[in-house]
This record gives sequence, C-alpha cells and structure tokens, in this order.
Amino acid sequence: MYEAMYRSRRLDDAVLAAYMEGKTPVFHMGKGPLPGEMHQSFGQEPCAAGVCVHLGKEDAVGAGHRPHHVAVARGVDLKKMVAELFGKKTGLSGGRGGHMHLYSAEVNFFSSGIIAEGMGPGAGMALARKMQGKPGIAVAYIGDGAANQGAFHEVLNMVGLWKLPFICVIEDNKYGVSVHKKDSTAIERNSDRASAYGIAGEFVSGNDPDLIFEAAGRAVQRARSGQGGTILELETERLHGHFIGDSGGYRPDAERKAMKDPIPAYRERLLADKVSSAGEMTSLEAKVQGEVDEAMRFGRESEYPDATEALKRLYA
Amino acid sequence: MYEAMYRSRRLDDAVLAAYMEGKTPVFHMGKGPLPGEMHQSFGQEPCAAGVCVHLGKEDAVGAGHRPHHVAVARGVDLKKMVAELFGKKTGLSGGRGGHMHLYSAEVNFFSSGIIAEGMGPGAGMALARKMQGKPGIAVAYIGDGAANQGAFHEVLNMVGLWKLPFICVIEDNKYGVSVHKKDSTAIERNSDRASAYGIAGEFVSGNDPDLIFEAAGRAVQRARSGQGGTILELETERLHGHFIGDSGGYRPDAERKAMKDPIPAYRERLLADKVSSAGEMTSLEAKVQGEVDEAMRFGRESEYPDATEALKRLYA
Amino acid sequence: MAQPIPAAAPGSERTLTMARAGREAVFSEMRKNPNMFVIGEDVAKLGGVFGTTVGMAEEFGASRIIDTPISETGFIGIATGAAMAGMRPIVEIAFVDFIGVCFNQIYNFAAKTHYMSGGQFKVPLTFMIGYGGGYNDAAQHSQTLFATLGHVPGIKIVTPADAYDAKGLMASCLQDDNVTVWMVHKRLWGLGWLGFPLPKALATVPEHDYTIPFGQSRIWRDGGDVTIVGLGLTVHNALQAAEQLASEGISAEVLDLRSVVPLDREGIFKSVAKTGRLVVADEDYMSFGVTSEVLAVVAERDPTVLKAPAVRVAYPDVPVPFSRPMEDFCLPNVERIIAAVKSTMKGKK
Amino acid sequence: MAQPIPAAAPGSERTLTMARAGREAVFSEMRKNPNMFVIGEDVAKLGGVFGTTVGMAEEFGASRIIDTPISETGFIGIATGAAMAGMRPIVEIAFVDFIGVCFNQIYNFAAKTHYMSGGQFKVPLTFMIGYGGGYNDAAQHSQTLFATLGHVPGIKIVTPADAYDAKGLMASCLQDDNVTVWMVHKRLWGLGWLGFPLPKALATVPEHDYTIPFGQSRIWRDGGDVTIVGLGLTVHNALQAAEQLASEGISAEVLDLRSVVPLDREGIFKSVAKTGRLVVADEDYMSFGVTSEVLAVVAERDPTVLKAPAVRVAYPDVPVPFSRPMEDFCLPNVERIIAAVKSTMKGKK
Ligand SMILES: Cc1ncc(C[n+]2csc(CCOP(=O)(O)OP(=O)(O)O)c2C)c(N)n1
Ligand SMILES: Cc1ncc(C[n+]2csc(CCOP(=O)(O)OP(=O)(O)O)c2C)c(N)n1
Ligand SMILES: [Mg+2]
Ligand SMILES: [Mg+2]
Repeated sequence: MYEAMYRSRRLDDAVLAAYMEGKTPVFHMGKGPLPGEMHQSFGQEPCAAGVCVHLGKEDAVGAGHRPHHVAVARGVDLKKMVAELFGKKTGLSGGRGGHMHLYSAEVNFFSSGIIAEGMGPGAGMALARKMQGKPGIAVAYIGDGAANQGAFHEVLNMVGLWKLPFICVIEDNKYGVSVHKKDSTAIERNSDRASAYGIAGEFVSGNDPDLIFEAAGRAVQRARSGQGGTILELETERLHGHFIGDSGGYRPDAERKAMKDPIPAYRERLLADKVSSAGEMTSLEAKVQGEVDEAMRFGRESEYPDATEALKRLYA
Repeated sequence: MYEAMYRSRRLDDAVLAAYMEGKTPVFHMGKGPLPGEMHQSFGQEPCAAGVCVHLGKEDAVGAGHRPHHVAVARGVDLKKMVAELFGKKTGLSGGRGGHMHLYSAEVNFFSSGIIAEGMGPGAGMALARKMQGKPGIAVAYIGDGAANQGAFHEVLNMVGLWKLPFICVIEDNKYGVSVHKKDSTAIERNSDRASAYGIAGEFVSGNDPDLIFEAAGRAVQRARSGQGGTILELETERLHGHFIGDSGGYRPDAERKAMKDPIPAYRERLLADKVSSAGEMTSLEAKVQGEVDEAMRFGRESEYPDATEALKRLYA
Repeated sequence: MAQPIPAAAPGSERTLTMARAGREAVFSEMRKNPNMFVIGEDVAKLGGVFGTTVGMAEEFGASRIIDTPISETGFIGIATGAAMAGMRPIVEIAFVDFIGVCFNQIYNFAAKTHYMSGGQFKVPLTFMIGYGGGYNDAAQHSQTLFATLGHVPGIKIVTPADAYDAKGLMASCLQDDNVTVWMVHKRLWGLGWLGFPLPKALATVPEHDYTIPFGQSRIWRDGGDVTIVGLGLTVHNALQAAEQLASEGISAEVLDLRSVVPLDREGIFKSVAKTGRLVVADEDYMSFGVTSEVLAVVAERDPTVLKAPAVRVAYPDVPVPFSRPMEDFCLPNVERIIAAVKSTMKGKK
Repeated sequence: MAQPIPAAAPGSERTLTMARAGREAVFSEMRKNPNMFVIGEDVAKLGGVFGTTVGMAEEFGASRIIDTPISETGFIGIATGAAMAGMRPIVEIAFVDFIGVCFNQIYNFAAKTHYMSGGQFKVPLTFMIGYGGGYNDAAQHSQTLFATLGHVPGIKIVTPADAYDAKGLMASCLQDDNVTVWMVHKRLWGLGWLGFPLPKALATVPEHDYTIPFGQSRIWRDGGDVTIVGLGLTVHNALQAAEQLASEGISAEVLDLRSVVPLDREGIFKSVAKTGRLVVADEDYMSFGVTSEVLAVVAERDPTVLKAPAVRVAYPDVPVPFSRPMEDFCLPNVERIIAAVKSTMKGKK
C-alpha cells in the first residue's frame, strides 16, 4: 500500500511542477505542456491504496474527476497514463481523453468528469459479471459532494435491489470545491444512507491506510460472497486546492493547520512496526521515483497525435 | 374529508364514462371528447383528502401524473378543471395543459407528468415563503415508484439541509405501472429514507382517512413550526389500471380480490360513529353529484379555443 | 444514397405492424446473442408500455428482460457499464420526452466513451424510444426531439416509416457496436391503445434476418417537380400530399431520411438537384432541428439548384398544447405540406 | 434588426472585463429587487467558479447568495418553484456541459410552465452559464451546446461578445419575466485562470443601467462582399479574419447574433441579401446546430441572394479531444474562417 501511495504522490509532485511550466506570470490553464483542469490527489492516497490492493484482474474500478491516486493504485500503466496527461499519441487514449477521462481496458479502469456519472457504469460492470457468471466485483469512487447527486440514489437502490457486487467508495475530504459538507449534506455520515438501499455502510475515520484496508476487505468480501453492495465512506484530506490554481482561501486557517499528511505518518508507522527497514524503504522510494521520472520523460518526449486524428474513433 | 373523497370519485366516474365515448370498437386514446392519457385516482382519494384538509390558502400543493383527487381536495375550481380535461377555452389553462398539467394559481396548485419532477418546484415554493417571511408550507405528491428517481434524493437533501416547510407525500399503491414495489425498491418503507435527509418519516397503513388525517396533522405542524420536512408515506390502493386502457393483467387475482374501496368503508364508519346521519349523507352526496354533473356539462358545452391560440402565451 | 428496397424471397413474407416487425428483429438477435438483454421500465411483466417486448420475458426469462425502477439515469448508466464489460443491452425509454432526466448519461458518457477511451471500450447499446403527438398527450408526452439527440456526437439515430424498415433498422442497430437509437412514432407503431396503424405503415416483411445500412434514405415515390423530405410519420403525410398533388399535375418526390444520424446528405442533395424544389416535413420543433439541417445541406452544397425558396413544415417552437384544435394546428399535416409545395411552385405552371 | 450601439453618457464609462460588466448588472438588479437571489454551486463563499458572484455574499448575505449541494435537478426545480411563487432566482451552472443532469427540469417544466398554465404562472428565472473550449478541458468541460438549449421552446438565450453587451444582456435577462439564459464563453469572460481576456472583449461600459433587446444582432463591422455570422468568441475570430481579408481586398461584414433565441432572422437575411455570401462561425457542434439554422433562414427566405454556397465553420460532430493539436484542429479559428470566405469568393474577380 505504501508503494501505491508513494507512487501517486511522486506522480502528483512531478505533474504539479510540469503543470506550472508556461503558466506564469499570468496563470492560464490552457498554456504549458500540461494544460487543462488538474485535480490532484494530495492527501487522498490511502483511499485508493487501501481498497485497490484487494482487487484482482477480474474486478473493475471507476474513478471521478480526481483519478490519479485511484489509477495508480489500480495499476494503470504509468507511462501511458502520464502520456495521456500530456496529450500524446502514446497515451492511454492517444490524447483524446486527458486527465479527467483516463481509461485502461487492460485493468478495467475508467474515470469521468461529471459528478457521480461513474456510479451507473461501475454498477453495470458488476451486473455484467453477474450475468456472465464470471467472478469479479466493481468499485466506483465518488466524493462527499457527489453523494447528493441523483445518480447516487438511483444506482444504489438498484445495487440493493439486485444485490450487485458493487462498492461505492466515498472519499470524504469535507469539501466540494469550496462548499463544506455541512453546507451540502443534511446528515453527518453518508454511510448511514446505506440503510435507504438495503446495503452495508461503513465509515472509516482518520485517513488511516490500515483501517481502510480492513474495512475495504470486509466490503470486498461481502461483494464476492454475494451479500451485495457497500457504501464505504472514508474520511480523508484534500491537502491542496480543488484544482491547481485554487488557493483554497475559503478554508479556515485552523482547519488547514490541522491537516495531516498521511504518507510520512504511514512511513513512520511501517518503520516503527518494523514492517520494513529504513534501507528497504529508501530503495523502494528510489525505485518508484525512477519509474515516475521515466514515465514523465516518456510523456514529455512522446509525439503529439496527428491533428486529424481528432475526427477518428467516433464510432467503433 | 368524505366530501372531497366523494367528489373526486364521482368526478372520476363521470370522466371515465365520457372518456370511453368515441374510443370504441378499437380503443384509440386520441379519439372522443376526452382524449389523451388518463390516470385516475380510484382508491387513492383518502391520501388527498386527509392531507389537504389541513392546508390553507397560503400553502402550496404539487401533484403528479395522477392529479384529480389532489386537485379536488385542494379546492381547484371543478368547472375550470373539467373544462381543461376537455381541452376547452374555459379550462384552467385554456386547454394548453390537459389532465397531467393542471395549474391553478388561485390555490397555489400545479401538477406535472414527469416522474418526481414536482418535488423541486414544490420545495421551491416552500423556500419562497421562507425567504419572503410569509407563512405557508408546501406539499408535493409522488408515487411509490417516483421515490427511486434522482430528484427525490436531491430535493429531500436540501429540504433537510435548509429545514424547508415541506411535506413529500408518497402514495404507495404498490405499483409503478406494472412493476411491483418489491421489484423496484430495495427497502420496504420509503418513509425510512427520511433518515438519509435528517427529516421526519411517517408511514400510515390501511388507506384510512382518519389515520392519514392524524399523521398529516403532525407533518403540517412540524412544517409550520419550523421543524422542517417530512416524508409521509401513505399505503393506498390503485383500484383501476395505471391509466384507462390498462387492464392490470399483471396483478395477481388474489391481490385484486383483496382490494378494498376506502369510500364506502369510510361512509359506513361516519354513519356508525354518528358523525353524520344517513339523511345528511345522502343530501351531501346529491349536492356533490350535482356539482360534478354541472362541471361536466360546463366542460362539454364550453367552446374549444381558437386553434391559433396554440402559438400564444409562450412567453410572459 | 437512396436505394429501392430489395424484394424478399417469395413465400417468406407476412404483412406485419411495425411493432411486430421490430420485435421480430429483437427476438432474432436475442436468440443469436446470449450477451444481449433488455432493460427498462415495464419491459418484463407488461411487455413494454408500447408492447415492444411482449413475450420476451417468457422466452428469455427475468435475467435477460429486466424491469427497472423509475431511475433512467441509473439504469442507462448501468446498461452502459454492462456494455463496456461485454454485454449488449437494449434500453427502452417509452417516451423520448423523458430523456431530460438521463441525458447526461447518454451524451456525456455513453456516446463519448468509445472516443474518449481512444477506442479501448465499445458501447454496443441500443435505445428503443417512442415519440410524437397527435393523440392529445400534451406537452410532456408528445415531443419528437430528433435534433436534441442528433446534435450531440457519438449516437446513431434511425426512425422507420414502415414495418419493413422497422425490422431492418432494428437489426442494424442491434448488430452495431455503438450507441444506437431506434425511434418510432407512436401512431405508426400499431399499439394496442392508438387504434389501427396507418395501412402504409404495415408492410410485407421477410421472415429471414436482414439489415438496412445507416445513413441511407429511401425514395418512396419518384417525382420531378419537388422533393418532399420526411421521416417517420411525416413520410406518410408526404405520400398523401403527393397523391393529391399528382391529381393537380404536380409531381412530388418523397424522400424518407430513415437515419437522422448519419444523415444521407448525398441522397437529399441529389433529389433536390433533380427536382429544384424542397419541402421538409418534420414533427420535431423547427429551430435548430431536422428541417434546419436539411435546408443547410442544400445551402452549403449548391443553393442555385433551388428554383424557389425551400419550405419547412415543422412543429412550431411552442410546447405541445393538449387541446385538439390547437395541437392539430401545430402538427405537420397533409394540408400544410400541400400548401408548402404550392408555394414552391408559384410562378411555375 | 441589427443596430449600432448607443453611446454612453460621456464621463460615465470605464473599460471593464465581461466578468465585471456582467456582475455589475447583477449587483444593480439585486439591489433594486429584494426578491432576486442567486443559487448554485460555489456562488457564496467562493464567489463563483468563474467569479460571477464575487462580493455578493458580503453585500447580500447568505440568505440571497445560496451555495447548494451538487444537485442541479434539485436546485433548478427549487428555483423554478420559487420563481412561480414570486421570487426572481438567478441560477449558476458553471459549465453548460452539466445541463444533462438537469435538462428535464429546464425544458419540460421551467420552460413550459408559463405556457402549460395558460399564463397563470410566470417563471422569471435567469441561468448564468459558461461554455466553450480552447484551453484543453476535454470532452466534458468544453462544449457549447447553444442548439441543445435553443431547440426546446420557452427559453430565451443570449451570449455577449464584449463587456458592453455582457452588462446590457444580463440586465435584459434579469428584467425579463421568462426563463432566460445568459451564456458566456469562458475565454472571453476574463477569468482568473484563463489569462488575459481578448482586448476586444473589454469595452467601455456606462455606469448607468441599460438593456439590450432580445433578438437584435449587432454589426461589428460593415462589409460588402461577404457576411460572417458569429456569436460569442467566434465574433472575435471573425473580426480578425475580416481584418486580414480587408488587406487582400475582401470586404467582410461581421454580424454578431447576440441572441440564439429569439434569433434575428431579419438581421441575418438583410446582411446576406446585401453581401450575397455567407459564412457562419460557431463553436457548437455542426449538425442540427446554430450554423444549420442560419443557413436555413437564407434558404427559406430567398436562396437566390447567395452568389456562392454558404459555408459553415462549426465544431465538427465529434467530442472535444483533450490533446492540443487535435482540439485546435476542431475549433472554428481565424484560418478556417478565412479559408471559408475565400471559398465563397471563388470565381469572383
Ligand atoms: C454534474 C456536475 N456538477 C458540477 C460539476 C463541477 N464540479 C467538479 S468537481 C466538483 C466538486 C466535487 O466534490 P466532491 O464530490 O466532494 O469531490 P472532491 O472534488 O472533493 O474530490 C464540482 C462541483 C461537475 N463536474 N458535474
Ligand atoms: C421520468 C419518467 N419516467 C417514466 C415515466 C412514465 N411513467 C408515468 S407514470 C409511471 C409510474 C409511476 O408510478 P408511481 O410513482 O408509483 O405512481 P402511480 O402511477 O402508482 O400513481 C411511469 C413509469 C415518466 N412519466 N417520467
Ligand atoms: Mg469532497
Ligand atoms: Mg405507485
């Protein structure tokens, strides 16, 4: 899990640096080698690592507009993913998708930019496995804000009704852009909404990889054993703004000061608990850093697609 | 309450008879003096009467595709309403609306034909009263099937969040067209979904006008006193098909046989409890029948609008 | 290009309603393809509000004919995910008027996923949708909305005008690996509750399977003076108008688009270039609609082929009123088409 | 009809971005009308993702500047009901791409309620919506969708091309008793995060209130050889193209539609009748779009005024690709407009 978290973090660090190139002095989202909106995952890595580690090749994962940590934890090819962020022809979708629309058929992964839009397709992949009599479950990631979108309600009712092997992971970072959860959501815990759909609901506090791992294990077990769906609500932390360029000025200072970065904390725990030695840790980190550097170089140096490719692949 | 129930029933009887004119031998929905889809309220009259009796002029009511009993209980002008069903120029909307789109600004009433579409507008009327510092609450009627539509979730979350003086009445007749509630809804009681929105939920079984009256009284009291919204789920009975022309062949015979008509039962109770005498009852019924006959005659005899009116009133 | 219909093998034909013909294609494809299933409201126990799936639950069982809650965004999303995972869903939305509650899932996700994924994921999903008015179902159950669906890229849209096309176009949709929409006018269908269908909507339909290419219009009637373009029900209005016009010595060609997307631009232009006059009849709203696009095709290819201004006989830009005289006034009927044709013939004679 | 802009009272002008000018109209109407309020995502604490409501929460308080959950169907329905009950809501939907999740509440209820109620209920509701691409925001955040909103009846739609029109059109929307949509191209707006706006999008804006009639196009530049119709950002592309063409001796008239609905059909036809050539530049998808309707206007009024085929410079019928070279290839840019104009001039001279 630490590896997946660390890989996502180093990727976001590298992407952040590359993103800012060419966007100064006057910030312009459309300039530079990495243009467009960029929603990063700083602080939310445990939610991806702790869940995806339970998944196998037959399972499916859908993410939303903030997909990097989930894609990384799911094992999406890092080079192709970075190339897609750069809009290169070697990217996952040859540059057609971009940061919010990462698709990797290899690992049954997709993401999309409209709030809660991935809920149905995720549940549909679970239904397909059920209909085909194949093993495999589906996980869809949404944010706390997305839980107030109609699709959430419609899909989870069918998940309960048809006992689909489906997990809705809610990453509760307490904000939807600038709107705090208490100003958007009538109740404290979205996991309590599970009772409206006859499915299980679990809440994990503390953004703790180990606790997330355990709760996710229970949810995956329920799904695999035919006991149906789960709302897995994970308390987490959005360490940066909503997207690069958002200073997050709407957040109280106290709240910001109180923010904890889960990665160093987890690293210390692993060392303290002697799960791995400082030496192993540093060489792992070096290896991951190497992969990220390599992926960034690959993305940068790959060619852009031919402009006329824009008109292709509309239909299969 | 009995009067409102009886009026709605006699209206539906008269409408049913007029509707069948010109539609035989081959049923054609578009033929005859009363064309179009026709969703009647046979059996659901208590849900309207028991709730609307608590409402005053300042309150607002929204109904769905099955609006007759609600419109009648709300006190929509019967003649204008019937004229609208006939598509006449004397109708509520001069014939532009029709059976599913009954609007009466006089009594803050509207209905609409898209499932759960009236939830938001209903809650918005409640918000307007709150913003204007005026008294008044809003009630929106939906069916059991509509509780699985996204609008239900989105609106009730805001009702809970903003403590709007709003009541969502769910008429649970166990069917959405041909689909039984157990095949559409993951849990037994939609009123239990109130806990997902921090509002009150009450279920009333038996299609009993007096029990509905009491529960509605509590819900209205909560709304008026600033305690916020309620899901008021009322068990009821759809005595006929989904619309005229639907034989309801998908319903088990046993279930059909077990259906009880709430109106004669309530009449007996009123007599037994000496709430009113047989004499009073018959004269009341005669009076109501007279009104309905008069309204039907008015609707029939009124003129059709000029065809070119179709192009007017697009904009205010 | 517009093509005549190939004749069916003799003896293998029956006269069917569009409902039965379309259903026949669904049965046939469902039998061939175990990954195909039907999902929507009232498709199992009821057999579809419009009878599209009568008898299917009995043959294919509840696991392949799935009644849903009234949750269009939800089940269209689910169908899309299932399609991405190897299934071939058929989604029924009884009335096109309802797409507003689920449009995002259609145009932002289902229609774009093949493109956005660079071809990694296919979405072989077919919608069966009813549309149209003329039976007093008012503003929320009488719309046509071809252009609403046609304007957003990634969706193929067809609408048959008779039983032969109903079966062939349905088969084409079900065999296609993209998001396809099979739309049929409620009054052509042959529903239990809208009386008898128009005689011309019935057709002799071969028992064997056949498909009709997308984007291929159909010439129902040859003519030299004017081209009347229609689709769905307006094809029949146009045919009636053409007959009356013939008695007045005006020779009208009737072109049925059959596909809204892809649109048979060559077929349209070829016919108008021949006749020199254009009338377009469509029950969808006028502005930014099918009639707009058809006129634009001629204006951008060669406006000089037009001997007179083109005329649109579309639904005016107002909601559908309930009252019969008002609705009849708005519909693109035979009288309006005849008047339109005559206006294009002014001066000539 | 197209009209020149009235000059503002001397001394009462400032040069503003469209964002500030539009906001100025909102502030002014909000002050005049206690029943007016703003509702949408991130409008209060953040002041709008696009800065549309900066400073408003401070002046008008949380009761009139309302942050919502991400529940567009819900809060648009709520805003509609509030409007029916005497309020005047302003609803922000940051990206037009999102209308798919709430379209039903817009076209089936809000837009039709005045009509369906026979005029009993008014719905004075204004949407503020951003649109457009060109900054690599990909398929779900770069669309324009004028025609998607314009095709359904009951909605008035405007889109300003400079700060003067931004204020005047906003005031017209807020004073209107119907559902109105004020749409602005993100790259014209003057957002914090899209660099500097185009210089021509800035304008001297009077401090006093003023309105601009719906359905009145604006001639930005007179010309005799060809009419270039644009709206929003494409007006500026057209102006740049016109300058370059002038240096080559081609005199282009640039007509800004300003309103999508109602459309200034007279204004379009008058200009094309004068110049005899038509190019339409629009960032919305081509088919069943704004370009279709503009060409249709000419084809149905008098195609003989066209000395050459009309040309559409629209967004092709594909989703917006993320990668820069692909998106740039699809956008209706200056080069494409110049090439289009030249194709209409072929033969001439
Ligand atoms: C239907 C829809 N409405 C609005 C948006 C704009 N939007 C993008 S992200 C976002 C906030 C999402 O909050 P949350 O679900 O908590 O996810 P987080 O950003 O916190 O990870 C919003 C409003 C959108 N993409 N789709
Ligand atoms: C969004 C939408 N989907 C489907 C329909 C078609 N439809 C009309 S009524 C109905 C069933 C509604 O069931 P319920 O809410 O229980 O109300 P009831 O008819 O039982 O009174 C359906 C599916 C519709 N009008 N709107
Ligand atoms: Mg969040
Ligand atoms: Mg019901």
